[in-house]
Amino acid sequence: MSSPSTQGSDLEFVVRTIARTAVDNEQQFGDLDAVAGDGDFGYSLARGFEIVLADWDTFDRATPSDFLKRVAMVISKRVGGTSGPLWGTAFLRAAAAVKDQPDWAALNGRDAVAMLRAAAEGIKARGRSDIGDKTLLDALIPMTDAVEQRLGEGGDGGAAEAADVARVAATSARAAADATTPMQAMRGRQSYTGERSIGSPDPGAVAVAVMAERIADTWDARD
Amino acid sequence: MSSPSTQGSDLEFVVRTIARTAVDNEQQFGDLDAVAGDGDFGYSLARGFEIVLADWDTFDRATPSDFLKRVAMVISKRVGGTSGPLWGTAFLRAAAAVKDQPDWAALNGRDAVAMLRAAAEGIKARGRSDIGDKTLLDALIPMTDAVEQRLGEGGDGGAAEAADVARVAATSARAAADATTPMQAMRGRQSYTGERSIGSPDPGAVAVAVMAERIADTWDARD
Amino acid sequence: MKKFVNDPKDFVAEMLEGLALANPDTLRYVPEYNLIMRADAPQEAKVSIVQGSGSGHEPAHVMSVGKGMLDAACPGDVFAAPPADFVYETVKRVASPKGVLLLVNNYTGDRMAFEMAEELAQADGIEARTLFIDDDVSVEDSTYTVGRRGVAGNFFVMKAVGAAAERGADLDEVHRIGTKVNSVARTMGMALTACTPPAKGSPLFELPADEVEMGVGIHGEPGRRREKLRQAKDMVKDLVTAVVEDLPFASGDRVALMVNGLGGTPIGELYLVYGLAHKQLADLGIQVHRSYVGEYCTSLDMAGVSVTLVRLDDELIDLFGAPAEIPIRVF
Amino acid sequence: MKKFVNDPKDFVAEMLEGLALANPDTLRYVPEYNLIMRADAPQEAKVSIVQGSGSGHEPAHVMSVGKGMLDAACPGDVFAAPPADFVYETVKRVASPKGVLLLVNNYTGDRMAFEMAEELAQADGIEARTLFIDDDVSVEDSTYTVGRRGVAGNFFVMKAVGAAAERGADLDEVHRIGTKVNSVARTMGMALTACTPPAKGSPLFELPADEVEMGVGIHGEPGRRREKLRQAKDMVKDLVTAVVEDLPFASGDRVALMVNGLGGTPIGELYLVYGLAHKQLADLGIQVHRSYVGEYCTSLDMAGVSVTLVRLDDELIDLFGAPAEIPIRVF
Ligand SMILES: Nc1ncnc2c1ncn2[C@@H]1O[C@H](COP(=O)(O)OP(=O)(O)O)[C@@H](O)[C@H]1O
Ligand SMILES: Nc1ncnc2c1ncn2[C@@H]1O[C@H](COP(=O)(O)OP(=O)(O)O)[C@@H](O)[C@H]1O
Ligand SMILES: [Mg+2]
Ligand SMILES: [Mg+2]
Ligand SMILES: [Mg+2]
Ligand SMILES: [Mg+2]
Repeated sequence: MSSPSTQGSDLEFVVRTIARTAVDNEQQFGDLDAVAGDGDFGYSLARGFEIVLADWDTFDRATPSDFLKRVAMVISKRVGGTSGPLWGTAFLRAAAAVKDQPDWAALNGRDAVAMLRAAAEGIKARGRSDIGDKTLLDALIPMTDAVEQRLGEGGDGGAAEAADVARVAATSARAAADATTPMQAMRGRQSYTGERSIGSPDPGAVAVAVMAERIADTWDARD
Repeated sequence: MSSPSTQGSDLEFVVRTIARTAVDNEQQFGDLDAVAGDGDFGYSLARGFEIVLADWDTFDRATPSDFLKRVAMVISKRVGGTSGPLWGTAFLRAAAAVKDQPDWAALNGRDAVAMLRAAAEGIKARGRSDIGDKTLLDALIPMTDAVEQRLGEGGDGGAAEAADVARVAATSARAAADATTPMQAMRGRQSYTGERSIGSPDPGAVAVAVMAERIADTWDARD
Repeated sequence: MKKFVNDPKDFVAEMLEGLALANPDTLRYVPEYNLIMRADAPQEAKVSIVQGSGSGHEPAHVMSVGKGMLDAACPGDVFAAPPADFVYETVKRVASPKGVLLLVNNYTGDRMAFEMAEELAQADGIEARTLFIDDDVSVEDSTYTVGRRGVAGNFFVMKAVGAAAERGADLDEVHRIGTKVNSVARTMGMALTACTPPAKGSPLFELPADEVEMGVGIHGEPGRRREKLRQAKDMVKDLVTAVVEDLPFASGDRVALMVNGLGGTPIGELYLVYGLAHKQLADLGIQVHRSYVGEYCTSLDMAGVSVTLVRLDDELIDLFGAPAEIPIRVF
Repeated sequence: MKKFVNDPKDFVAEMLEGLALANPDTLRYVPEYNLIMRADAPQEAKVSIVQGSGSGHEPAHVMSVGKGMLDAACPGDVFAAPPADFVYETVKRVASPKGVLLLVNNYTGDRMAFEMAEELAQADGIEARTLFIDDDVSVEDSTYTVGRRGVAGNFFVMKAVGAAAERGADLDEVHRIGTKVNSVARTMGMALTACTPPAKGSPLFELPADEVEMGVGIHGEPGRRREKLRQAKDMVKDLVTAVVEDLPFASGDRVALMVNGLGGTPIGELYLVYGLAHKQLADLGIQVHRSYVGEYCTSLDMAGVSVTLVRLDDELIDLFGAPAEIPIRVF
């Protein structure tokens, strides 16, 4: 297993933080979904990531791709509703994006962007959705764009740069999630409510922002 | 058809007054039944006696017995619930009690008592009930007793005596109906409520009292 | 009141019209007498079976008319026994040379209407016999009432006598079988909510959000007690215990188990209740041989269930398994 | 919340356990995957039919497993599509050499779960094909949604493909028939009350005492409009009109007419609605050939109805009339 200071460990840290955020925010995410949806978003996510955490030590970690595939399998297996297939697909596509990179230590910022892009493409394909439909894509894609731009600006590639990239991701995801408030839902259960979906942020987009914020906030304390 | 001043006409007057009272008091009788029963007593009685009044002129009047039998048939035919069979039986037995008296003009006070007794016996048999069960029998039987006693005391047999008998019937029926308030229902839908039936008068007994009072009140104005 | 209803006075007539329109080949509707009968009744070679009661208990009994079950049903208004004359007219129309069996749930109004009709029919030379059904265990002290009430157990009586009649049993035999079923059938029900009769327009009684009526009657009559809402397993346990102890049912008995919805309880909940009841019986060594889960004898829109047990023997197993063709079907 | 429920998280599992206990000879329950299947599936000579969806719509679909209908059903939690893996495991268990047809109501979560399962099964060499059902006419502007929803019309698809599969039709043929039924089936529903998911414990939406939701979805999604409660005949007229005008159905058409209760509406009211709908169709020259009155696809305890019309031809009349043996029976 990879040592705490490798890039591989950063990936594990990110996934574990996503999982913990989902479990800790079950109530909040559910309440957000109750405004215009059917209130089950927090429940669905929490049930899946709970198992990810419980099975954490058992996952195959031969390569980063193997590891992400295990996470994807748990989510696909145990989460129903709309979120199960979407998040499961996202992790599966992220796994595919780094399947040629067997070395945990060699994963870099470009790989991170590739995984995020692949996840977004997977969600689009699975959900027949795109940016502008008021879904988690409206946080995920702007966040990925911002991260890519920040990496393009260059840096020392050291710990300070990585922490700064995480902060850029969190800030852009939050702004993008906030920007879903005036949108009308075009996909998911929310879309049947038509104009009643306007005026509250998309639960999935908010979840992405909360996860990115927690990653940024705890980046320097990761082990 | 009998002339307005015969005994036969008195019988018609009594029956018509009973019918009119039932129709006019649908709401009150229903409300009384709603206290511990199922609220349909007023509705049931009114539907039956409405038809008695509508068909009034078509009834066979060859003998008093034929006439009462027609009334009984209408009630049996059109009234459901518990009241239909009970009141239908009452009129049918009253008809049987005077079947040997074909002459409307010859009907007298003794015939009246015989009809009331027969009606009460019919209700007892049909309803498997008796005095003390908190039913209309608890007004009907004391009233019949009072009428019989008053007739035993004798009189001139003229108009004044008849009016006085009607008043005795009304007074005794009302007192008896009032006396059902502290009783517990042993028959009918009310009986399942057990002690909840204590504290309100029996709807059927009150109906008998209201009918007797209206007969007494309008006796001198009968046509 | 939130109901699919036009003028409440027309509720029963419009329901029966719909039933007849949905079953044009097999049923005949006689509006003057609220009467639903088999289009092919009476059958010369078969005892005819008639049941009536107040309306509001559907599918009992108008939707149980058909080959293998009832030859006719004559409902009254909602929760009111039919006029005796309706029963009499019904009996006349399905009178068979082999006789007519009248099934009646044991309520004052119904008893009287059917007894009168029986007398009238006999006076016409029709061989008619009445059978009273009183499977409800919840009325404990019957000295204050006309005795126990007939509730969902009536389904088993109908099914057994219907099957026997279809096979040509005579009136004595059909009556014997019906009496036997009634003697081994026991039911208890409970309500989560009151029901709303269309003509009344408001609930028949008040039941607070955290209370249930244990032993409720199918017209909303009170039963054993009002108590706090509890988990399904605790409430079902009490229902099953009351039913089991009444006959009593004992280890080794084979039974039919019915979980009957009272009208407002969805079938998913009924199956949940069924599972609980089945396991409780298994723990007592009572073997469920045949199961019935759904709506059989309802109380309008009341949320609630009743549990019925019938002790089986080979004769009853055979009769309960016989075919029937009635409006209540799903495909 | 007044329901027969223990821990709400166990609601679906306990319901399925009851279903299995009530049908020990014909059904098998696999708790790990919420799976109900025919005890004798797969049949080598027959295409297997699978349907899944959220729970809370019973008798759809778990109580429609049996000869002539479904080989298996894999429900999710209440109103939530099953995990893709549950569907995949179900498909594996009923995989037949003749293939597997997956029936799915058109909702985002369900579509995705079934598409993923189809891919996984095909990767295993199982011939699996998915068919989407979208009979609900109430979603008018589908540019804002994933398109029309699948509701009670799914019953007719199940029945037709189940009958065809039973007769040995191959996967292409079964798929063709299912697609055809979906193309001539139209439904619209309305709610008098909201429903209460067990885990939520309170109604899913607020509906004032004098308002109804026209075009409601079976998960309580809003439809065309919220409007005042009116007499049954006026509300039914609007439902039937919306359904008729959508296909459109025309004078001379033979149809199947289904009046489906949404869970809290008693069958007496359903027959009243049926009569109104039947007469309205007759006035339009549309002939009801086969009728369905009862609960087919519910929304927990919601009071309400849906009306489904299916345009018939000789092929469908034959398939709809075929025998079936499923848990929903009355005797
Ligand atoms: N078709 C879709 N494509 C992408 N994301 C979607 C889609 N449908 C829903 N979502 C996302 O999923 C979230 C809701 O998830 P969840 O509550 O599990 O689904 P459901 O709508 O089936 O109840 C939404 O807030 C949105 O972000
Ligand atoms: N068995 C009986 N014998 C005599 N009278 C009865 C009997 N049962 C009920 N009654 C009378 O009928 C009245 C109620 O009539 P009704 O409301 O039509 O009957 P139900 O109880 O069936 O609703 C009672 O107030 C009582 O006077
Ligand atoms: Mg949701
Ligand atoms: Mg009454
Ligand atoms: Mg009554
Ligand atoms: Mg959902």
